[in-house]
Amino acid sequence: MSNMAVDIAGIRMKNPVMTASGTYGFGREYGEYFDLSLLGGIVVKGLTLKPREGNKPPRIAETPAGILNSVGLQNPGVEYFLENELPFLRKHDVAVIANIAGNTEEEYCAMTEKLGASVDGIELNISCPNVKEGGVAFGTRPESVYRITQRVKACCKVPLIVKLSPNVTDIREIALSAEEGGADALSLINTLLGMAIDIRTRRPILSNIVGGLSGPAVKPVAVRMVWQVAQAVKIPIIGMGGITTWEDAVEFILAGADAVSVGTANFGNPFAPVEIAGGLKAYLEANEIGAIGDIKGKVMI
Amino acid sequence: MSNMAVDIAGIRMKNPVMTASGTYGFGREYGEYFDLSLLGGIVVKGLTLKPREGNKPPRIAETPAGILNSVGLQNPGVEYFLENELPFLRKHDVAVIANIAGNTEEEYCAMTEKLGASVDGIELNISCPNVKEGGVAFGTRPESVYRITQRVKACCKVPLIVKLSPNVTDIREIALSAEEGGADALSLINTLLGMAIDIRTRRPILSNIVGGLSGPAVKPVAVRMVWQVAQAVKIPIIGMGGITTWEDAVEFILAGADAVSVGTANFGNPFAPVEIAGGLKAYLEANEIGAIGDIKGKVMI
Amino acid sequence: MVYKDCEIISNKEIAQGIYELCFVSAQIAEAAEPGQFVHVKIGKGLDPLLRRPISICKADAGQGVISLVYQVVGRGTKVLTEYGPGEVLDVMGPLGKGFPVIEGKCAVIGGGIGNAPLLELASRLRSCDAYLGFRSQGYKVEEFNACCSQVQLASDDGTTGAKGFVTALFDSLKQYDAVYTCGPKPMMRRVKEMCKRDGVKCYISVEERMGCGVGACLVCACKTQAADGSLHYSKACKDGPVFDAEEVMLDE
Amino acid sequence: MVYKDCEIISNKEIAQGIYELCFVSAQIAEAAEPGQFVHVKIGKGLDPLLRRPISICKADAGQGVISLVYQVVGRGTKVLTEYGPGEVLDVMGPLGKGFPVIEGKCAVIGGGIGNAPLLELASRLRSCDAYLGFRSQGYKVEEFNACCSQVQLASDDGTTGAKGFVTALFDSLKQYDAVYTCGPKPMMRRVKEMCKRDGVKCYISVEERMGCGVGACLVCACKTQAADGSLHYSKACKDGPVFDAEEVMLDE
Ligand SMILES: Cc1cc2nc3c(=O)[nH]c(=O)nc-3n(C[C@H](O)[C@H](O)[C@H](O)COP(=O)(O)OP(=O)(O)OC[C@H]3O[C@@H](n4cnc5c(N)ncnc54)[C@H](O)[C@@H]3O)c2cc1C
Ligand SMILES: Cc1cc2nc3c(=O)[nH]c(=O)nc-3n(C[C@H](O)[C@H](O)[C@H](O)COP(=O)(O)OP(=O)(O)OC[C@H]3O[C@@H](n4cnc5c(N)ncnc54)[C@H](O)[C@@H]3O)c2cc1C
Ligand SMILES: Cc1cc2nc3c(=O)[nH]c(=O)nc-3n(C[C@H](O)[C@H](O)[C@H](O)COP(=O)(O)O)c2cc1C
Ligand SMILES: Cc1cc2nc3c(=O)[nH]c(=O)nc-3n(C[C@H](O)[C@H](O)[C@H](O)COP(=O)(O)O)c2cc1C
Ligand code: FES
Ligand code: FES
Repeated sequence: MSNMAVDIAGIRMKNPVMTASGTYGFGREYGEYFDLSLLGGIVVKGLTLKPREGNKPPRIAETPAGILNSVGLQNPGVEYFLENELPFLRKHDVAVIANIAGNTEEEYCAMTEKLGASVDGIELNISCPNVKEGGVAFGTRPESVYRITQRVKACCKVPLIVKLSPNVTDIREIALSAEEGGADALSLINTLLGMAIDIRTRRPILSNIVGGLSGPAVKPVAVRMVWQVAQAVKIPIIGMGGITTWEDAVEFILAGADAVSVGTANFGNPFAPVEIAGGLKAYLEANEIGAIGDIKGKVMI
Repeated sequence: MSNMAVDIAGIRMKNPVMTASGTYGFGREYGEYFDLSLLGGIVVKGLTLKPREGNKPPRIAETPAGILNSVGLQNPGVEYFLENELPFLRKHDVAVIANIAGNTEEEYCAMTEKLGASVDGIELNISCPNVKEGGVAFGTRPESVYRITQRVKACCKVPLIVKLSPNVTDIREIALSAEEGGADALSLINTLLGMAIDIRTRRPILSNIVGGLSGPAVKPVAVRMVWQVAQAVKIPIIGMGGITTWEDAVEFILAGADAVSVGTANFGNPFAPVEIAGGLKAYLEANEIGAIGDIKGKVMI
Repeated sequence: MVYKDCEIISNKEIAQGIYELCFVSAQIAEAAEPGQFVHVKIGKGLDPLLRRPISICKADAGQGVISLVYQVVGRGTKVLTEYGPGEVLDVMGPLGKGFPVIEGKCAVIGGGIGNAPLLELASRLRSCDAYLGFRSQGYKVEEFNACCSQVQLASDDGTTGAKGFVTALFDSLKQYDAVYTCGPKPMMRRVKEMCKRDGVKCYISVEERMGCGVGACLVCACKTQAADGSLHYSKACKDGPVFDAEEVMLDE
Repeated sequence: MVYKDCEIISNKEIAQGIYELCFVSAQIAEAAEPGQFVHVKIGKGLDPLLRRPISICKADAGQGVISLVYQVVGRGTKVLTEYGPGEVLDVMGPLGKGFPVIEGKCAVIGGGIGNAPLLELASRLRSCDAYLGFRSQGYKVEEFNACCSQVQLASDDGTTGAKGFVTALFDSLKQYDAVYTCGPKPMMRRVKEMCKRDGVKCYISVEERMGCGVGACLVCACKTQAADGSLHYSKACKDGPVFDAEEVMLDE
C-alpha cells in the first residue's frame, strides 16, 4: 500500500489532489456527484471582503484545448462564506483552503483576520487577471509580492499559500519574493491573459474583452513554471494548469509539485479529481513507489 | 474585387498571408505542393552568422492543440543562404524576409550588413527560447530591445521587423521599446516557453528540457498581445500564433494585425496559407469590404 | 443528477440544419422536468473541450427515452450530427430549474430552436395554446398539435404559417393564466412586456454560455432583479435556465 | 508527392496490438519506393494535432492500394484503429528516401513494428533472406515467405520462432551483398556493427519524432557523419528515413 498522504506546510491531506479555486464553487454542486471526502483538499472560489457581482456576461469562451474566463471574482464575501458555506464543507474530511483577493493590502489583511484559524490554509490570489483595480499588479512585481506576502503572513493563523501569475517574464524571481516574504507554500499557475474575438459580430467574445486562459492548452507552460520554481524555492508547491488525467498529475509531480489542483477538467468530467487520485494510487502501486512524495521533482535531467 | 494587397513599412505583398520563420525552411519543400507566388511573403528559417547544428533530438513534443519545439536554430548560416537558398526564392513573386538571430549585437549587425538589400525585409529574432547564450535576454528587457533595434536599424538597408517574445510581463512596454529603437514593423508572437515530461521514462520529452510552444493552443495569448500592442504602437504588425484557418486570420486582423503568419498549421495542412489567403479574399468580398486594411484593428470594444 | 454514457437510438435531420437525437436513459427520463437541460460531451478528445447544454425536448418516462432537438451552429453541434444509432453519448442531467407546470390556461411562445424546450412542457400542461415561430421550415409541429388546444405558426420567410414575427400572432395575452417563452432575446423581451401589460404570469428560459453546467464556476451569469429591486448575477445553469419574467433582466 | 483524402478499404488487427490498414491511392502506389512513408492526419479536429508518420508496408501499383501496418502505442494510433472501410484518411506521401534496391544477395533484418517497412523491399529484391524478430505474435510472415528465399523468426517470449533476439539468428552476415534493417535502436546498432565487421553494405531506417514530414521544420534531426568525419544533423523525413549505416550515428 503506497502512501498517498501529503503535508503541505502543515496542511495534511489524505491525497495530493485538490480542486482549483473558482472551478469548484464551495463544493456543494460537485458534492452531489460523490463524497467530497475523497478529495485531498478543496480551494474555494476567490473571496473578497465585500460581496462582489463580477463581470458582465459572456464570461467564457472556448478556445483550442482551453477556455477563457472573465468571471471577475463574483462571490458572496468572506463573512457569508464563514457563516453559510464553511459549515457545509466542514462536514467532510477534506482540507479547506480559502482563496482570497483584495484591492489593497488592508483588504487582504482584514480577510485573513476574519478567516482566523477557521480554514486549513489561505491561498493569496495576487494574480487574478479579471480584477482591474490592482489584482494583477500585486502579482507581477517582485517587490509587491514580497510586501503583501509579508503583511498577510504577519496576521495569518494558518499556512499561507501564495498563488502565482504566469503572466511574468521570470517566474522564479516572483516565487523567490513570495518565499522571502514568508509564504509557507506556493501554488501555480493562475490563468494566462488571453482574448478571443467573434469575427461575425467583430466583438470580443468576453464582455470584459480579455480573460484568463486555462485548461490543457496551458499545461506545457504550467509544467515549465513548476519545474523552474521547484528548483528555486524550498517551500512546497501546488501545481495546476490543464491537469485532466492522472498522467498529467504525475507530470506535475515529477516537475516538482507536492500536490496538484484540478480546475477546468471538472467541467468535462465531474469525477476528474477522484479518478486522478485513484490513478495516482494505482500508478504508485504498479511502480512500487512507497509514497507520493518519493517522485516529487524526480524528473531526470 | 476586394484589394488584398498590403504594404508593411514598405514591404509590398499581394496578400497579407506569410509563412512563419522556422516552419517553412527556405520554401523549397512546400514549393513542391504549390506555386510559392501565391503567398504574400515567406519568412525564412532563423539565420545565424555561422552555420549551426542546433539541439539534440528529440526536438518536438505534441501537446494539447500545440507543439513544443527545440530546434535551436539549426541553419546553414547567412552566407550559404545568400548563395544557395535566396536565388531559388527569388524566382517567385513573393516577399522574402530574412529572420536573423545572434548571440551578440555585433553578430546581428554583421548579418544585417551581409544581407544588405538582397531581401525585402529583415526580421530580428530576439526572442528565440532555444538559444541559451542570450537570445532570450535580448527580447525580455525593454532597454536591450531598444538598443539592439537601434544598432541594427543603423545598418539595415531594408525594412526592419522586430519579432517579440510573449514570455514577458508587459508586451506593450517591449513593443514600445522596439518602436522607439526604430523598428519599421513588429511581428508577434514567438513561442511561449514550455516543457513536457514523459512519465514512463521520467525524462523531459525534449532533450533541451524546455522548448517553445506554438499552435492553436497559444492563439488566445497571441490575439491578446496583438491587440495590446496595436493600441500602443503606430508601426505595422504581423500577427501570428496558432493561425490555422482564415477565420483565425480575420481574428488577428481585427485585433490589429496588418498581416499574418502561418506556422505550425503548415505541418497539418501544407495548403493552409493558400487556403487562408483564399478564405480572406472570399470573406472580404462576401462582406463587401474594399480592402483588407479596412478591418485592421476594427474589433469593437 | 446523472452522469453517464447513454446509447443513441436515432439522430436525424428534421428540418434544415435542425436535428433530433434520441437516447436511452431511464433515470433522466424519469427525473426530467420540462425546461431542464442536459450537458453533452461531444467527441472523445479535447476538441471541443466544453460540454454543450441542450434542452430536453421530450422525456418519455415510459420508454426511458430522451429526445433532444438541436440546431447546427458551430463545431460542437456539427460533430454531434455525426453520431449514429448504437453509439454512446456522454451526458450529464437533468440539470437546472425547469418550467413550473400550472393548472390554468397557458400559452407557450417559441422562436427558432427555442420551440424545442417547450414541447415537453406543452404536453404536461392541462390546457395550452402554442405560438411557434420559425426561420423557415417548421419542426415538431405535429407533436405540438397533438397536445395543444391551438397551434399558430409564423416564419420569417412565410414557409411555415404566417410570414413575420411570432409575436404578431396575438394582440393580447390576457386570456392566459401563464405564458412560457423561449427563443431569441428580442422576442422574449416583447413577450415579457406584453405579459406585464396584460398582467399575465410569464416564465422565460434563457441561454448563456456555460462551463460546468452545475453551478460551480459562475460563468453563466444572467442578470436578475431581487424583490427589493437590487440587481444580481444568477446562474443560468442552476438558478435557471427558467426564470420568472419579473426576475430576469434580458438586457444585452 | 500527393496530399489528399484516400478511401480506406480495410483496417484490421493482424496481431496483438498491431493493425493493417489498406487504402486506395493509385498515385502513391505508383510512386512509392520501399522504405518510404506516408504522413497521416488522424481525426478531423485539433486532437491529435500532428500527423503521424507510418511506413509503407506494401504498395500495390496494379491495384492502386497501399498497406500500412501500425502498432497501437498512444492516442493517435488508438484513434486510427477506429477508422472503418469507406471512411477517408488524409494522407501525404510517399515521403522520404527509401531503401536502394540492390541486385545481389540481400538480407532484411527487422524487429517489432520495424518488420513492416521491409516487406515491400523484400518483394522487390531479386534474392532476399528475412530475419524477423517479434515481441510475441508474428505478423505478415506468410508474405515474407512468399517473396524471400529463407525466413527465420525469433520472438522475445518464444511464441514465434526462436526465443530471443533476432540478431541471435545469425553469426555472420558475410554471405550478403547488402543488409537492410529497421527496428529498435539497440538491434540496429548490433546489425550495423556486424555488417561493419563482415564488410557488408548496410542500410538503416530510423525513427524520429516529426513535424512537417517534408524537410521544412528541422525537428526530426538524426545525427549523421559526413565523409570527412564531421557530424551533422540530417532530416530523418527528407534525407532519410533510410540512411547508409556508415553515415548514421544511432547514438542515443
Ligand atoms: C440552457 C440551454 C439550453 C439550450 N438548449 C438548446 C437546444 O435545445 N437546442 C439547441 O440547438 N441549442 C440549445 N442551446 C444552445 C446550444 O447550447 C448551442 O447552440 C451550442 O452550445 C453551440 O455549440 P457549437 O459548438 O455548435 O457552437 P460554437 O459557437 O462553436 O460554440 C462555442 C462555444 O460557445 C457556446 N455557445 C454557442 N452558442 C451558444 C448558445 N446559444 N447558448 C449557449 N452557449 C453557446 C458553446 O457551448 C461553446 O462553448 C441551449 C443553450 C442553453 C444555455
Ligand atoms: C519514418 C517513420 C516511419 C514509421 N513507420 C511506422 C510503421 O510503419 N508502423 C508503426 O506502427 N509505427 C511507425 N512509426 C512510428 C509511428 O510514427 C509512431 O508509433 C506514432 O507516431 C505514434 O503515435 P501515437 O499518437 O499513437 O503515440 P503518442 O506517443 O501519443 O505520440 C505523441 C507524439 O510522439 C510521436 N511519436 C511517438 N512515438 C514515435 C515514434 N516511434 N517515432 C516517431 N514519432 C513518434 C507521435 O508522432 C506524436 O507526435 C514510424 C515513425 C517514423 C518516423
Ligand atoms: C471559471 C474559473 C474561475 C476561476 N476563478 C479563480 C479564482 O477565483 N481565484 C483564483 O485564484 N483562481 C481562479 N481560477 C484559476 C484556477 O484556480 C486555476 O489556477 C487555473 O484555471 C488553471 O488550472 P486549470 O487549467 O486546471 O483550470 C479560475 C479558473 C476558472 C476556469
Ligand atoms: C519548429 C519551429 C521552428 C521555429 N523556428 C523559428 C525561428 O528560427 N525563428 C523565429 O523567429 N521563430 C521561429 N519559430 C516561431 C514561429 O515563427 C512562430 O512565431 C510561432 O511558431 C507561432 O506561430 P504558430 O503558432 O503559427 O506556429 C519556430 C516555430 C516552430 C514551430
Ligand atoms: S455553468 Fe458553471 S455555474 Fe453555470
Ligand atoms: S519533420 Fe519537418 S524537417 Fe523533418
